[in-house]
Amino acid sequence: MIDLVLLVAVAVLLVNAAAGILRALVGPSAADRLLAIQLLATTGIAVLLLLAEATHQPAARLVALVLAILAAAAALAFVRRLWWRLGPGEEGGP
Amino acid sequence: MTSALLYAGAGVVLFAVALLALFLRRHLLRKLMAANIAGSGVFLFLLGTAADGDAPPDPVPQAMVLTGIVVTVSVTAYGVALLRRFADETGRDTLTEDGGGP
Amino acid sequence: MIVLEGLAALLVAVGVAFFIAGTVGLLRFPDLFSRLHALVKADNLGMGFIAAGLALLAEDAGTVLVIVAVWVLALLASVMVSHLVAHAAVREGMQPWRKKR
Amino acid sequence: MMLLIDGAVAVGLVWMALRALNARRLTEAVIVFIGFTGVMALAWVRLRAPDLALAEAAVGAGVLVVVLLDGLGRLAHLLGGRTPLRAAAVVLLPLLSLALVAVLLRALGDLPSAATGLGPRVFAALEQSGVENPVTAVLLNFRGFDTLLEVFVLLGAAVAVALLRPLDRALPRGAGPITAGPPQTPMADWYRRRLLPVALLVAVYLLWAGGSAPGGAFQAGSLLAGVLALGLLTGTPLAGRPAAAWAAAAIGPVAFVLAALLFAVGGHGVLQYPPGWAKAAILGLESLLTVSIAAALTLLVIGIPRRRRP
Repeated sequence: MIDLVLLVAVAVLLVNAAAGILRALVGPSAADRLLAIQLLATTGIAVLLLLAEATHQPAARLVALVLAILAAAAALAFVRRLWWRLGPGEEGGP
Repeated sequence: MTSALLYAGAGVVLFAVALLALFLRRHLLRKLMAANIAGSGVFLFLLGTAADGDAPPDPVPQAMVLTGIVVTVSVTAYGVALLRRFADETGRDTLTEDGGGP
Repeated sequence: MIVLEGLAALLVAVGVAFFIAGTVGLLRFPDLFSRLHALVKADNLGMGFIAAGLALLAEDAGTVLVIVAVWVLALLASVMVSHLVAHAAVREGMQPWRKKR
Repeated sequence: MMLLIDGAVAVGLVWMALRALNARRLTEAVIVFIGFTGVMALAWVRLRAPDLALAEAAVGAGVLVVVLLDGLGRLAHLLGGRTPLRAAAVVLLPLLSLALVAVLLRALGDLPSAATGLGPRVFAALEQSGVENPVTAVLLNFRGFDTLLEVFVLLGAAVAVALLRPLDRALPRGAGPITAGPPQTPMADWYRRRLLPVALLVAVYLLWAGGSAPGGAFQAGSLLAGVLALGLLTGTPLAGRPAAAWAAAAIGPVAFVLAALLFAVGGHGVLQYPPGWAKAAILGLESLLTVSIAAALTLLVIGIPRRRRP
C-alpha cells in the first residue's frame, strides 16, 4: 500500500518536473534555462530516494547521493565557464 | 509489453533520431551530442533486451554498457578538445563541404 | 506500523505539494531572481519532507544516515547554485523585477 | 503504475533527445542534453542496473557537464551562424531513419528471451570470482582483458587531448584552461573544501562496496573526477601539477599489465588470478584503477590551453 503511495508520488514529481522544465527552457536568459537542470537534479534525487524504497533497491539511494554531491557542478561550470562569455542575444546556432 | 521492452523500444527511437541528426546537423558540438545520444540508445536496447522479468538483467551486457559509458565520455571529451582546437585554428564551428567559408 | 506508514505517506504528500508549489512559482514569477527563490527553497523543503517520510520507513540506521546525507548535500548544492547564479546575474547587470506603477 | 512511470521516463528520454538535437539555441541544446543523461540514470535504476545508474550519474553530472559547458564557452564567440541544408537530405534522410526504426522494432519482437544469455554461466561461476557483485566479476575477472583495454582507451584519450596542445603561441599555463573566469566567491571556496572529503568518503565506499553491492572502480573514479572538476572550477590549484596527474593516470593500467604478466609467469593464464588470491587482487587493482580513472578523466576535463591569436 505504502509502495503505491510512493509510486504515485514519483509519477506526480515527474509530471511536475516536465512542466517546470518546459517553462525554464523558454528563458528568456541562458541562466533561466540552467534552472531546468537544477529542477531536474532536485526532482531526480527525490525520485531516486522514493524508488529505492518503493522498488526495494537500496543502491538507488547511492545514485541519489552521487547526484547530490555533483548537483552544483552544472551551475558552477555554467557561471564560471560560459555565462560571462555569452554576450546578450548571442546564444544561438544551428 | 513489459517495462524493459519499453526501454528497448525507446533505445531504437533514440538511435534513429540521433543518427538522423548526426547527418542533418552542421554544428560539430551537435554532432557530438548526437553520437552520444545514439550510443545511449544502443545501451538502452542492450539492457532492455537483456532484462528478464523482475530479476536484475544479465551481468555481461551490464559490464559491456559500463565499459561503453566510460569510453563514450572519453571520446566526447576528446571530440570537444578537437573541436575547440579546430575552432581556434579556423574560426569555424562547422565543417563546410564546398569551401563555403564561415 | 500502520500509523508509521500513514505518517510517512502524509509527509511524502506534503513534500510533493511543496514541489508543485515550486513549479507554480517557476511558471508564474516574473524574473530570474524570484524564480531561483521558488525553485531552490520550495523544492528543497519538499525534499526535506520526502526524506523525513522515507526515513520513517527505513529499516536500519545506515539507510537513515544515507537519506539525511542526501538531503543535506542537496540542500548545500542548491544554496551554491542559487548563490552562484544570482551573484553572476547581478554582475552581468541583470535588473530585479519591480512592480510597474 | 510502474508501466506509467516507465512510459513517462521513456517519453521523456525521447523528447529530451529531440530537443537537444533540434533546439534552435545551442546553450539550450547542451542543457537539455545534460538533463538527458540524468534521466538515463533514472532509466538504469528502473532497469535494475544500479551499477550503470551510478556510472551514468557520476559521469553525466560531473565530467560531461563540465566538458560540454566549457567547450560551449570556448565556442561562444562563434555562435549564431546558420548553414542551409540540401533539400534532398531533408526529405530522404528522415524516411531512411523511419525505415530503420521499423526494422529494428520488428527485430526487437523476434529476439530470443533473455534466458539464453551468458547470465546463468556468470552466476554459476560467481563463487570462484572472489567478488559477489556479478558486474564486478565480469569486469575484473571473467573479462578482465576488456577492462584492461578500456583503461588504456581512457589513458589514450587523455594523451590524445594533451597532444592537441598548440605548440606555438600557446597561452602560458597560468592563463590555463580551466581556472579562467570571473572572480570566485568565498562561499564557493567553503563549499569545495567541505565537499571534497565527503566525496572521497563516498568514493571509497563505492569502491569497497563494489565487491558485493553495486559500485566499483569506474563509479568511484568518475565521482572523484567530477568532484575534482568541481574543485577546479572553484579554483583548486590542481592544474599546476601535471606530472603528478599523469603518474596517477598511468599507475592503474601499468599495475594491471604487471599483474597480468605476473600471473602468466606464475603458471596461470594471463589475468587468471591464482586460487584464493582473486579477492585481494581485484580489490588492489580496483583501488589503483580508481585513482587512474579519476586522474585521466580530470586531465580530460582540464583539456588544452587556448591558442593565442596570431
